[in-house]
Amino acid sequence: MKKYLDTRTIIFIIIMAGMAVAPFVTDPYQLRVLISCELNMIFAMSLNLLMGIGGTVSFGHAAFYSIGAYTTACLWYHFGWDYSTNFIFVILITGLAGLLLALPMSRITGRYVTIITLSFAEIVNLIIRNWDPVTLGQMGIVGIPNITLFGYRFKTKIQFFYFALIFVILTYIFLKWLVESKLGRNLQAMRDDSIAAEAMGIKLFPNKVIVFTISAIIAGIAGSLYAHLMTYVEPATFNANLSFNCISIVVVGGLGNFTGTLIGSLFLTILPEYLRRFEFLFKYRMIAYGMVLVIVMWLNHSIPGLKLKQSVQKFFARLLHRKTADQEV
Amino acid sequence: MSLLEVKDLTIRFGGLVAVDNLSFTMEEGQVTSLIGPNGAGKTTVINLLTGFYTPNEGQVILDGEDITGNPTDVVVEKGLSRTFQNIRLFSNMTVEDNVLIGMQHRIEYGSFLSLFPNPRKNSWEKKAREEVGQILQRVDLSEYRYDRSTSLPYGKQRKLEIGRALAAQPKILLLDEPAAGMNPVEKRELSLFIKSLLKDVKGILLIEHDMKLVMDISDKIVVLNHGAKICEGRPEEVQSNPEVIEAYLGRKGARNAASK
Amino acid sequence: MLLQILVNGLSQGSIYALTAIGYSLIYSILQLINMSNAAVFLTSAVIFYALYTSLTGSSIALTFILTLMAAGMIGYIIEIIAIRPIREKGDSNTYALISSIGVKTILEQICQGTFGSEIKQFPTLLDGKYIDLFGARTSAIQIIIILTTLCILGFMSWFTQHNRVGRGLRALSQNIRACHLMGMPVNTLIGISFAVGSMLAAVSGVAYCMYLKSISISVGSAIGNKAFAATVLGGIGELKGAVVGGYILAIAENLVSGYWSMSASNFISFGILILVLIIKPTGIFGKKEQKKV
Amino acid sequence: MKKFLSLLLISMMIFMVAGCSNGGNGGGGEEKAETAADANGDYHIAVSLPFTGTNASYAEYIQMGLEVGLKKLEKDGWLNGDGTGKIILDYFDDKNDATEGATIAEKIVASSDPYYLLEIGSFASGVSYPCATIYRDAEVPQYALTCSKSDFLPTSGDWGFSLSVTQDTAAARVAAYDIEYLGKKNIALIYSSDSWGLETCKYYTETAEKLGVTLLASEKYEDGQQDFTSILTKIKETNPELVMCFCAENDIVLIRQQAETVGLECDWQVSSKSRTSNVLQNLGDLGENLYGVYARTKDLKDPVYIEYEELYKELYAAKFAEDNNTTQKYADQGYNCMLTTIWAIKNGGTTRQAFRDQLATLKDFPGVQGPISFGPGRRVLQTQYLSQIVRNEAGELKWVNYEDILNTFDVDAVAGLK
Repeated sequence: MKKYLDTRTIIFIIIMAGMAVAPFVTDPYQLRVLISCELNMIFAMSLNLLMGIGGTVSFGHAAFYSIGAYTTACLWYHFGWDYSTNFIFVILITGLAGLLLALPMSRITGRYVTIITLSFAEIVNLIIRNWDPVTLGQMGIVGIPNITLFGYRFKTKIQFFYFALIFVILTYIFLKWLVESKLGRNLQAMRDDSIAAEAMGIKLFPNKVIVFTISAIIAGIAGSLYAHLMTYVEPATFNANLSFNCISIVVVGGLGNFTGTLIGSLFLTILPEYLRRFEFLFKYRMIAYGMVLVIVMWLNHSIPGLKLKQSVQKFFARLLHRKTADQEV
Repeated sequence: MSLLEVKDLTIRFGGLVAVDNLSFTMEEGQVTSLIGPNGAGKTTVINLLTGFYTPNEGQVILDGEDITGNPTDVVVEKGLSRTFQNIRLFSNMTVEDNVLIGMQHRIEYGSFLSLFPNPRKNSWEKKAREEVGQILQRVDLSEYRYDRSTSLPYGKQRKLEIGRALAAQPKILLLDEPAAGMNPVEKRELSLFIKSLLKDVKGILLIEHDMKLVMDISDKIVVLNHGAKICEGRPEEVQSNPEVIEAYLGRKGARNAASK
Repeated sequence: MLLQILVNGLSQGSIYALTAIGYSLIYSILQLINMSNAAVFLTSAVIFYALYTSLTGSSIALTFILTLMAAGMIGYIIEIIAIRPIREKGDSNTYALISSIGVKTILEQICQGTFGSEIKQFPTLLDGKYIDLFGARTSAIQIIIILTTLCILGFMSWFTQHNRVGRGLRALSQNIRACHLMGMPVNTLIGISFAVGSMLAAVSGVAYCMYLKSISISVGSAIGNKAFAATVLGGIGELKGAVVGGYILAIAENLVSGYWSMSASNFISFGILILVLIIKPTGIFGKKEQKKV
Repeated sequence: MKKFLSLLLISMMIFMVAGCSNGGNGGGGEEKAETAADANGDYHIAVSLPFTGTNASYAEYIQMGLEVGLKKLEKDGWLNGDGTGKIILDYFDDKNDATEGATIAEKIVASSDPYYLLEIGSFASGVSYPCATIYRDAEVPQYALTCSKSDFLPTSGDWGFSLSVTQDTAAARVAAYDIEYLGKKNIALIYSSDSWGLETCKYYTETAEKLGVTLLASEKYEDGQQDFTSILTKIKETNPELVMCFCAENDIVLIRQQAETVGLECDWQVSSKSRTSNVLQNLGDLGENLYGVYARTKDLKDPVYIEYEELYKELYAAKFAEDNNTTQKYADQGYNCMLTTIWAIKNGGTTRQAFRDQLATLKDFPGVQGPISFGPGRRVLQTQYLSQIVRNEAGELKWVNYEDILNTFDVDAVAGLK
């Protein structure tokens, strides 16, 4: 029987409901923080697809984020297209970039994959920095307008919030379909034991290319939303820290657990903002952030991964009189 | 026309000849065993059959079709599925998902259709899950369906691996030392189980060290030593063959056994 | 001009090599990319500066030794706090990786907080003396750096071959569980490997600041990535690979920025890295892992 | 134990989301209060600077300048002269990061208790830019005192202010000084690859071409770069008379020292950004005859300066002594910013709109760097003099301004700015 309402989906619904209500109870500052959470959610989910499901630890995921942001910014700057056409190009170009990064993967396995992604991100950043005629290099692109979709302009932050929230929900559902499909299972099999997977008839390279491309596209979409949110992009913001923050969100949320990624994004985006209000932490805010990372790694390496004990699971099972198991996919 | 024909299969790693033009055949409805002392090249033969290694010379013909040198995924589609000497289950996946991976090449919807719900995908997923139910019934692991595969006890993990191989509905099921680490009671149960598997597949190629189990259930035995075949035939013939004894017990041992 | 570039390349390569050995050492044992190594590079330079200006006044040698000890301690403490709890739970390296990123953030922010972001003068050896090496003008400190790196490489190869602890580290890199069974003090040995890695990073940090004759908090950022690339280029896990990788990278960079442009030189270093990895995935000296079934 | 920890963490997180509100009630302070003062008549001003990250030292200097300005106000009995009407500064750290800066801007704009009269903006233009649209839409004055990007003011609608001369004017003047006044024809250029470096390099090259000089080499370097030997070796090949550096002060020190190692002998010119006591100190003898550009009239008899230096010594004696008795350049700008803000509030700028209108009318305001006035489009009209590190009779190296230069050499005309 199909497990429609396992614990993860329930928590997802709770979080989304909370977020949907948020604009009415928060002031613009908190709303801005939540928008950053949304972008981090989409970005982290794309990395979780690559790391948690695809088994590739990527150090350079910010590369796709920056490609998405810069595609939107450059297309608007040079041609002035609205979001609908830009969106298609974002998908095309980031997908292509994902494909490009996947090509060396046919010959390389294990630790070296991480190193290739790091170098890829450095090269992408250098291209953006120095390709002045197109990306205006270090000058940055200014005055990116609000998102206009088929004539309708998303003027206020609240409209932008809901626009981004739709993307968060769509991404989550899309990834849920993907994980519970043949492709999703094959990817997880490749992650757990590539030799056994190959023995079961799974073609490793084509699947790797697909997971890289999809993950790149979703990260690119998050990047394009970022460009419209900030109205200004410059290469300096897409540095290595962006990738490391995203890895931390994914790992803190639990590898392969998309609901966990949502919780991880909320936790690691709100934490620095929350620490801002402590006076004594003024200059050492980021030290507290570093300590939290280390502590969470002690605590069985993720919050949701702390295995909501059977009792919680049983509670939902009794509530819905269905048999649910500790579905730790 | 035999189910599987192997004609003078050879592979060299640098100077070392791991398999020295090995030829044998497998008939339908039979359990064929491949035995030999450690380092005789049994696992290398499996890797050659399943396409992990490509042979330098020789041919492998499965049910009349030449599959020499085909990559692993093609070999599986052609009908040759395997288990591993040290269990290689997908650790972070449930029992159900492990079996689903076994049958993944028979689920006919591609990656593109996986990306969104559509009738074809839903129907195939439903059919696949029903089939998983039957297979788990067959290897009596039904109550573990949603448990993580590595949380199962050792014997049951072995059965799951066989179940996963069965899910591919192969023509030939290749078992790589299924009885390793089992106590006599489990071995007894396993040999009955393997016998019963002949109903599901056309032939079983068994690689095993436990002579009692091999002699008990094999219809045909091929003996390997240093990569070359030294004997092929019914269990009784193989048992009395002096070369086989010598290969296992060494020359001195062979003489003591003969004198007894 | 070419000779000048080669000499610059050699001295810069030595800096990369020293830090790269640290990365390689820890990777060969734990298959862990120790991100906090670059932060130790910066922290030891800051400690040297603090000690030099406050406590030990004039003698560079004494300050250097104190800094090395401090760096060794930091390395050991990092292992105990950030890596050991995770390693002992048998979790995958990704989690140890994240906690090493946490440590990196902590160390960098502490240096930033205490040192401030102004540039400050850094003591150097034999300042102002230049040797004319076949027309290439090389400062004494460059020669010293190159020599120290070669000595350290010699020491490290002796250390891992003949010294008891060094052999222990090499055994660890083969198979940790076997070492457990042999009754070796695995935890202390891994702690020592972190300490040695940190000391190497300290040497290269202080040497680099002496070469620049000044210190600022952004000194570690560029070096961290490049040293990491050098480790991989030479074949991760191989000590001599780290050194050769470092030199190749540095010379290539200097050649490109000499004849073309500096921003292009960053292209080159990462471009070479990807090219080598595609052609020979395990790097120049790396052994090809056999695909075992 | 683990279950307890997980519940603790999750509950902490929910508490944090609520805790983020720090008193701001829903809907934010959009309503137009007739005065920005709070209950007891004090005015709140938000300051967003990069207290951590690469430009942290500049942030500290600006903070020092602002605090000295507050000290002066306190001495004059605060705004109303009788001890009431204080100004309270709230500092925010934006880590020199655009995303962080924008989040802080939203926080400042939305906060109604404390209600901020204005925001003293971030150091780097890369951070002030995304905030400009936020402040423009919320109609909050943004005083980005060090933002020198030419198109910052138009982007910020009419709510942005800056105290530094825009890059196009500054770069053109330096080129005029180098080529016409100093008569250097063979010039090489080193510039940092951030937006400031790129723009100043562009204008400098344009003006040089206008004056008939083509640059021998112009080398760009990535930020975080420490080893300039390869660039300097290349420039040495072109044997220039003068090397112009558009770089931060840390980089100038490295470049000048490494030029010594590479054996590059020529004159050196730096922009106003790195004409600082820090460079003077770090370079020591190497710094001799280093040219710089500066807007400051170091007229020790100027009462405004004397009062400023006293208060500066009172608050930061150690730092003052450390910089061999000169105040930090960015602290001066912070002080000017504070003085102009106080002047605007005292002359009726008690609400955001009134403050903006009042500040825009700034004319010949006696600042520490000489008279400051906002020309059309609020661009800062300020003269800039050539200056140089010269050894005085006592043998000490000091920054010296050639102030009489403007009597004989009309730099703006030469640079084609008139």
